[in-house]
Amino acid sequence: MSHVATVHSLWTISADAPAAILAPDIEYMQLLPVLIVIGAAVVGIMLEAFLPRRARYYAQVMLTLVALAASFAAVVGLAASGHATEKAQIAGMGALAVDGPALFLQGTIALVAIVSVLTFAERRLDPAAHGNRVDSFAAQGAATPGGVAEQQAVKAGFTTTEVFPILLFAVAGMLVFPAANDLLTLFIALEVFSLPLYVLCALARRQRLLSQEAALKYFLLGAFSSAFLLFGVALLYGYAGTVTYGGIAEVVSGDLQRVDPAVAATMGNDALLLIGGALVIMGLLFKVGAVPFHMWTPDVYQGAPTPVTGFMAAATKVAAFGALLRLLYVVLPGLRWDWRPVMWGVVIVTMLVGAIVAVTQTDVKRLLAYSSVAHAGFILAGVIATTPSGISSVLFYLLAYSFVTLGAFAVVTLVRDAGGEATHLSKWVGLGRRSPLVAAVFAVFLLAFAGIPLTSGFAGKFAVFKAAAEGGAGTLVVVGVAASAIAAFFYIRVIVLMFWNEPKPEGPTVAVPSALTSTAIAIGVVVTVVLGVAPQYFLDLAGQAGVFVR
Amino acid sequence: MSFPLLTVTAALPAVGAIATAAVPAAGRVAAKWLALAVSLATLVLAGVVFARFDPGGDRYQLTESHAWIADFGVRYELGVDGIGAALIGLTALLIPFIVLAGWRDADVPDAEAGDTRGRRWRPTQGFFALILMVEAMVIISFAATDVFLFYIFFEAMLIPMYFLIGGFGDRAHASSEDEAAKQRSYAAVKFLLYNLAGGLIMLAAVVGLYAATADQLGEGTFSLARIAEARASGELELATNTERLLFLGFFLAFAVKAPLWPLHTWLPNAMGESTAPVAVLITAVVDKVGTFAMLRFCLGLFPEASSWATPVILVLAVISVIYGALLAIAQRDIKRLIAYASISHFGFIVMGIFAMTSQGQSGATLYMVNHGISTAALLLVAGFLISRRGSRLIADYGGVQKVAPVLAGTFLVGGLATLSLPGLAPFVSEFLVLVGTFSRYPVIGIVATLGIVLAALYVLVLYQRTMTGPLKAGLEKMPDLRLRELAVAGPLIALLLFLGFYPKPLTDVVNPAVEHTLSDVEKTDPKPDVPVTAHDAEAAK
Amino acid sequence: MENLIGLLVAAPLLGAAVLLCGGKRLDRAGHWLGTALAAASFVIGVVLFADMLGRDGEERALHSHVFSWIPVEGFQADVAFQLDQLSMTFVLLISGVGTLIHLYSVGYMEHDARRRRFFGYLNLFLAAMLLLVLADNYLLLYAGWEGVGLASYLLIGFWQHKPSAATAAKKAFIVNRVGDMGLSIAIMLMFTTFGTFAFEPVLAGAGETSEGMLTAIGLMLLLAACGKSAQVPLQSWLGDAMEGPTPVSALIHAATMVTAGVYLITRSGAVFNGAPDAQLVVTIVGAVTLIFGAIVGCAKDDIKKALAGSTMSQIGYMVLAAGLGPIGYVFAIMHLVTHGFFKAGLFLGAGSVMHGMNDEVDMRKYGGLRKYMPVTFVTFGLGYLAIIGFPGLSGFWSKDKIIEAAFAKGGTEGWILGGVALLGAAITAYYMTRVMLMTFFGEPRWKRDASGAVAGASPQRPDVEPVAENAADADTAHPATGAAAEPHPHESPKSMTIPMIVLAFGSVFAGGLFSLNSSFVHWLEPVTGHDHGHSPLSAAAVTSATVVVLLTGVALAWAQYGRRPVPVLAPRGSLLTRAARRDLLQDDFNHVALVKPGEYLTRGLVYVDAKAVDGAVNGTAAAFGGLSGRMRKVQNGFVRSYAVSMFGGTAVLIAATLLMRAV
Amino acid sequence: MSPVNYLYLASLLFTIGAAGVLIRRNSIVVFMCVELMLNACNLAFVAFSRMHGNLDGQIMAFFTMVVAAAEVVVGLAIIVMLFRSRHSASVDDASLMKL
Repeated sequence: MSHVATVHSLWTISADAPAAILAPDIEYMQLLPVLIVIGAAVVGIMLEAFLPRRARYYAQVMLTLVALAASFAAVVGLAASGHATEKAQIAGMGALAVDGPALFLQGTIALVAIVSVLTFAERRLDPAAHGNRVDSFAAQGAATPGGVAEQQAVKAGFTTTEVFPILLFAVAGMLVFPAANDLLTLFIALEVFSLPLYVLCALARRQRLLSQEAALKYFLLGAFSSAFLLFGVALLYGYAGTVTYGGIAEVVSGDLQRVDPAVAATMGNDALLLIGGALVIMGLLFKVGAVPFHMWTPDVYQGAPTPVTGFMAAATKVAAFGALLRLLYVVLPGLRWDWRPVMWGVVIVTMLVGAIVAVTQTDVKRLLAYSSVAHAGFILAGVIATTPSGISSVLFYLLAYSFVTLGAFAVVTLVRDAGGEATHLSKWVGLGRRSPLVAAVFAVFLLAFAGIPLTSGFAGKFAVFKAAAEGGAGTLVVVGVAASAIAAFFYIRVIVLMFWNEPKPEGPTVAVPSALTSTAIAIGVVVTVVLGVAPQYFLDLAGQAGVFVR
Repeated sequence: MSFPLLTVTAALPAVGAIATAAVPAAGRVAAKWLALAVSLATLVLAGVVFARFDPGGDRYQLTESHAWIADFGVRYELGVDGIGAALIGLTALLIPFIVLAGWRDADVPDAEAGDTRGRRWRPTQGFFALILMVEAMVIISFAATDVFLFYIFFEAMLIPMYFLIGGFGDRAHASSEDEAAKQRSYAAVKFLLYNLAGGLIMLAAVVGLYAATADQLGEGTFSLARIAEARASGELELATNTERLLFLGFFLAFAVKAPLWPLHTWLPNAMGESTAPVAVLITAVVDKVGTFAMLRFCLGLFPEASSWATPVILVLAVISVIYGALLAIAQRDIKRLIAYASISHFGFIVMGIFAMTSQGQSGATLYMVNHGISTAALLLVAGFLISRRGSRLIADYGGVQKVAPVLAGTFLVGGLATLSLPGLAPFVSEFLVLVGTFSRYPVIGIVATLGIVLAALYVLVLYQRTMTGPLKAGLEKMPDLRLRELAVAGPLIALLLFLGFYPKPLTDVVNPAVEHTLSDVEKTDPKPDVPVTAHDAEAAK
Repeated sequence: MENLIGLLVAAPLLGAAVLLCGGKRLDRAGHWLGTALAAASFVIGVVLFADMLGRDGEERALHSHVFSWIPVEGFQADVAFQLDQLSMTFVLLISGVGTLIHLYSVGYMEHDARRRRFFGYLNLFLAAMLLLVLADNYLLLYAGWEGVGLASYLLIGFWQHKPSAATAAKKAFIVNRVGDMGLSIAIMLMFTTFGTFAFEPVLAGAGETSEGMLTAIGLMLLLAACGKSAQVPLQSWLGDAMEGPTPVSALIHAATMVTAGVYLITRSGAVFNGAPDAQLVVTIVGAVTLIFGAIVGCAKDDIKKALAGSTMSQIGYMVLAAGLGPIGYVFAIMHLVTHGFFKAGLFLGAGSVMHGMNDEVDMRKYGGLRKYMPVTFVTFGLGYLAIIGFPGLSGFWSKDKIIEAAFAKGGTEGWILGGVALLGAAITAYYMTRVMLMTFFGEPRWKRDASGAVAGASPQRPDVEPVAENAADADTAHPATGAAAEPHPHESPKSMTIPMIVLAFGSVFAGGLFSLNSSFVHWLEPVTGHDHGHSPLSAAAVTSATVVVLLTGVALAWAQYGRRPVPVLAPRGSLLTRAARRDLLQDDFNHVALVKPGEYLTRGLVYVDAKAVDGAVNGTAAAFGGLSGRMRKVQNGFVRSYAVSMFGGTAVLIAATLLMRAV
Repeated sequence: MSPVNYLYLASLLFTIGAAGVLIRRNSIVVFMCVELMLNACNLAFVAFSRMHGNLDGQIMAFFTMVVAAAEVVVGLAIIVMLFRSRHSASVDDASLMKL
């Protein structure tokens, strides 16, 4: 009967005056990193609207870089003022967590974004069209490929400078994603960074058909997966009566302080919890590209404009793993014994499939895509260690991996032939003879991917394997080692054909990049080597950042 | 804080490598001289290390220890025991000869030198830079007393080796240049994948070791000293199965490197396809890291497991001895023949290590040094021969001694060293190994003794087919050894003779280290059945 | 005095080093330097000998510790010398004969462009051989042991451009290696048993260990001896070793190196005394070999090979004697010394003959040479009488004693061994007479230049092919001498004849000297020990028997080769003859029993290595490639199938989670 | 009528949507199926909200609608663009990249 009464109280206006709605107080300082980026994005749109076309490019690039730098500075400021550790807190009415992992990952994402912007802004690689320098984005996204409109756009020297604000929106979403502290924010953030990425994927200047196809696939599958995630959210809500991580965690672990009796009656159905949790995890696994939710990766990586691919491969992984970590460590630790075995399966399959399928790839970008799948497997091994060192190792791995990836894709943009980037491996034959430097740099990245000592890849791999072993997952270590051995094979293959096969006369040319891309690659190399030789400082950082607030 | 001698010794070639690589394309010759100078300077430093090492002193000397990666429990810890000192000496000693022998191996053919990519493409600089880089890494891994530090360089040295093998194969190939390139990259990839796979298995074991130490000591560590101490005080008690698994992880990696049958098949390809100096680098220097590591890490970290695995390992070793020799007899290619001979010799080394007797292990250590020198002598001279005819096939030679007696002579001495003739260094070590093995495992020892007959067979057959008999057509103009080549062969042979008659300087350094190792595994030499009074009297005085 | 011992070895070693590294500028004087150094060590030997005679029986042995060679925990190998009567005997023999042969070679190798190196090798040999006999422990002995092996390898193959020479050298070394294996195993056994391998402690302690162990050690030592001394079953290399220049055959393959086995057995007397079974085997080996060698010697037309066969058989005598234990040791050594003289003399004689005959070695192309080379004839003749044991000459004294000792062994063994020894004596007389007659008596068969025609005709005749081949090789051997020209037999130069004369004196008187109130016995007794077994036959009986059999042997040979002319082309001969010409099929046996199977084995292994060992790895790699190729098919480009996999994955995820909860 | 039935309905709709995505070829239809799934989620939210008697679920539903709208904007743009360049709306034609 009481049940009916409460329902009644929901929508019938009671006689007495409604309680005053007190306005929420937002900790703007703690949210600054995100706010800066969003603000800049909005400004960027304005610039598109009002600035003359010639001025836009420079304005946008400057704005974006400044905004991202500022955001990064804000992150550092917060971390420095202790928000990463003792002053870690929940902000924005429980929507966001400001704690170590969040700040660490936000910082990483900001940096990744900055480097990506450099590659986005590169205009030296493609030959100038009608005297206008062009970047790797379509003159006019809406124009049909090869159609009259496009030709006119090219002639007029249009460039899609919208990519910069779009990028900023995506970054904003990514900054929120790992910090999201309730399922609603999680979902919104997911969409906020996914939708811009769908658009970016479609904007390649060359091979637009592939680009558009990639966009379509990414969009459909992405929407599909987020629908699953959303349904999972719904079920979890149904289970716990709340969508805040803390609240759900309480229900899971069964210690309830502030639950009104009405909800208490209808919640706690474990089926909802398990299914809901599985669906949400699935949504995140899709983003990190874990098997069997990885199938979009090769196609999208291949079709998307290479700078975008680099950005996606690096930043999306960081954001998604951040969210996954928080979900597993904050919301579902009570369920460890339920999801861990399942995740074991996912980890093993991911590592092996990624490594094995990559062996026979013939396109650099697809190769890197599969390698990213394998790496997702390695990182997951650290994720499910469920030890503090597990968290820090994952954070470190993400930092290391994202810069290697950025660098690698940046190098890919340099190797070109008549049809734009020459991504087919047969075109890379003898690269080492034509331009040893570029080949050597790429070799460094490949070795880092392969986890050769003295590169960041090795430090990261050791960190996660160590965590896994401590977490009692020795089997995963062994499988991971086996997978690395298989993976080594195809990285080596690339090196072989770069260096020791005689270059073909119609081989590719290596475009001489402007300072932008050069900087991006240089940063990639430096980070790779530094994290490989002297990782201790960053390990400490990750170690301190390794505690979630709840 | 004393002067970091070991670090400097290892760093010098590394710096030299970078400097060499930086020499512009025009200054090829300068690069060569620079590399030679650096390698000689390193030799001097190594000499200092050897001199400063006091056989009577602590187990590890010239130690350095700095924090490095605390999170992984990794410290930058260096230190040499007698074995390490000897092998560092060997490495530093061989590199100058390798550089000198490879003087012309990486010259750009004039055809390429002219064209535009000659501008950026600087194989000569690369060749010598890579050699020096390998030297640096090898020295570090001989000096590392931290398992992780060792592992890092143990793995990292694969990369420069990989480029040396694949990038600079000898031009002496039967078929076309394309074919040669194929063979080369096959060999290089095989080398890398074999060793990388071994290394990754070891990585798993390294992680396991960390987990074990972290679990029992509170904080994970890789420091040999720390682990030994913890083991002694009983803090660290590895469960039997854990220890065995970890041991296997380590041993597999070393067995691939060393190479032990049946993990050996990468060696003939690698040595066959690479130039003679690089082949020497592989078999005389880099592979020694494997056997050295068995001695220091397998026995040092996992004594029980080592004794547990001994029987199997000994059988594999003796198989390598015989198998390698038999295959060497059947080879048609000079360098592959020497490669299989090396496999046979590595069998001896492993046998000596796991015989767990002081003779065996001292012998094994001497063997590493002597085999390095003798193989270098034989292989480098063979390289000179090959470079003259441009073929590796034994059948393409004959009667060389008529036109190039000095070449033939040095080749013969190298060969005799390989079949371990008394008076030349390898005899000492081989006999020690045999005695050491025999005194604990008579059957194994006797079977291995067959190896000395087979060795005579493959060496003398090689010499007969290439050097004696009527002169093969096309060799009439073959020049004898040039001055540079004599400068390579001469000292090596002198060294072989000296160490053959007076190995004392080496044994003095090695013996204490071996005693330490034996005490690690808690083994003592078997006592003779009849303690002869006269002998005891001798021992007394 | 002790310090002089080192010099014995050092002098020739220095010579070798200087001559081999010295380069061309030594070409002119090099051979004299080599000879001088050999002589030097002979002189030192004599000095030491005099000094040794100064002291009486027991204190004669000298020891000198030079430096510690391989010092390893529990394993102390020293470079230390021991000069006792036994070693002294060898020192004098080696350096003495060695010096003479150096001298001889000066003339013999006159025309050879690489004479300097030849002398280098000779000096190297002397050094190694002296090391062998002076070592005071088995490991150092082993060093000398292999050193002489090396020298013999280098000298047999001195004319490397002859494939036959190169092959012979290789064969000699490898067969010897088999023996060396025995020696090294013996040393290991000693080390494990006694914890040392120095003569003194080992021999002293021999009594304390089990007979089985002693037998094992003894047999291993015997294996070594067989290799070095060309005893059955490791005899096959000696015949081919004649490819070397004749002085080499004289010094290494007759006088000194091949007798090292006898030295080893005598030296290890204490071990063998403790192991009767081993001794029995030794005697059997000796007996078999002495017959074997004798038979081979009968069939060979190549003068050097005939002599080689006889060497084998004579060493058989020595080994037999050594196998008899204390009764025999002394006589073994005594025969060894006398044999050193006369066999060296015979070889030098043969060399001198060849020198005069354009290096023709086929005795069937000699004949009636006594007129042309009187000195050679006389010295050779004396050697001949000595070896067949003509009463009064060296061979008689030593061989007779051995036969006695054989009978003295007692029992059936004694009778058998004695009988064999006698039979051997008969055959010796036969084949040596044959050599003598074919070479120096009868019609000159070399007048018309038949060699070309004969050589041309011979290939159809497998049994004489080796002869023709050797003739051809010998021609190419000395570029200086014209190949098929008619030879002008002439006496050799002084440098060659003098050594022959000296050796002839040795082969006449040495035996008698030794036997004067059995001085040699007393000389060696302190080292080897000696006991006079009681022979079932009186000494006189044995002696007369010996004389009778040797006379019959001589008579037979005379009947066959003296009365009727010797055919230039060898008759087909009986089955045995043909077998004997092929060294009683030893090589054929080795070929079938060892070489062929070995080849199949190695070929098989090559296949295994490529297909199985390597194949396994490549197979794995290929397997992953195929797997990968199949798995990427799933990535079919259709977005809907991607969706399916996601959907299925989710389903599995959920199912698994629920399952986990259920269980 | 118990709100639980609405949950069953929601699940049914969700399943129908998912099935549609898997079997339909026309990209527009596929996309509509995705929207259907989202709406199923909304229904579930509202139903749960009703059961729990708090408003979170309904708020979620509003957000979902907004997101769905945004997805339509991006999605249709992409689909139309692809249609213009290929003159086909079939998702199976968009399979240039494979293996």
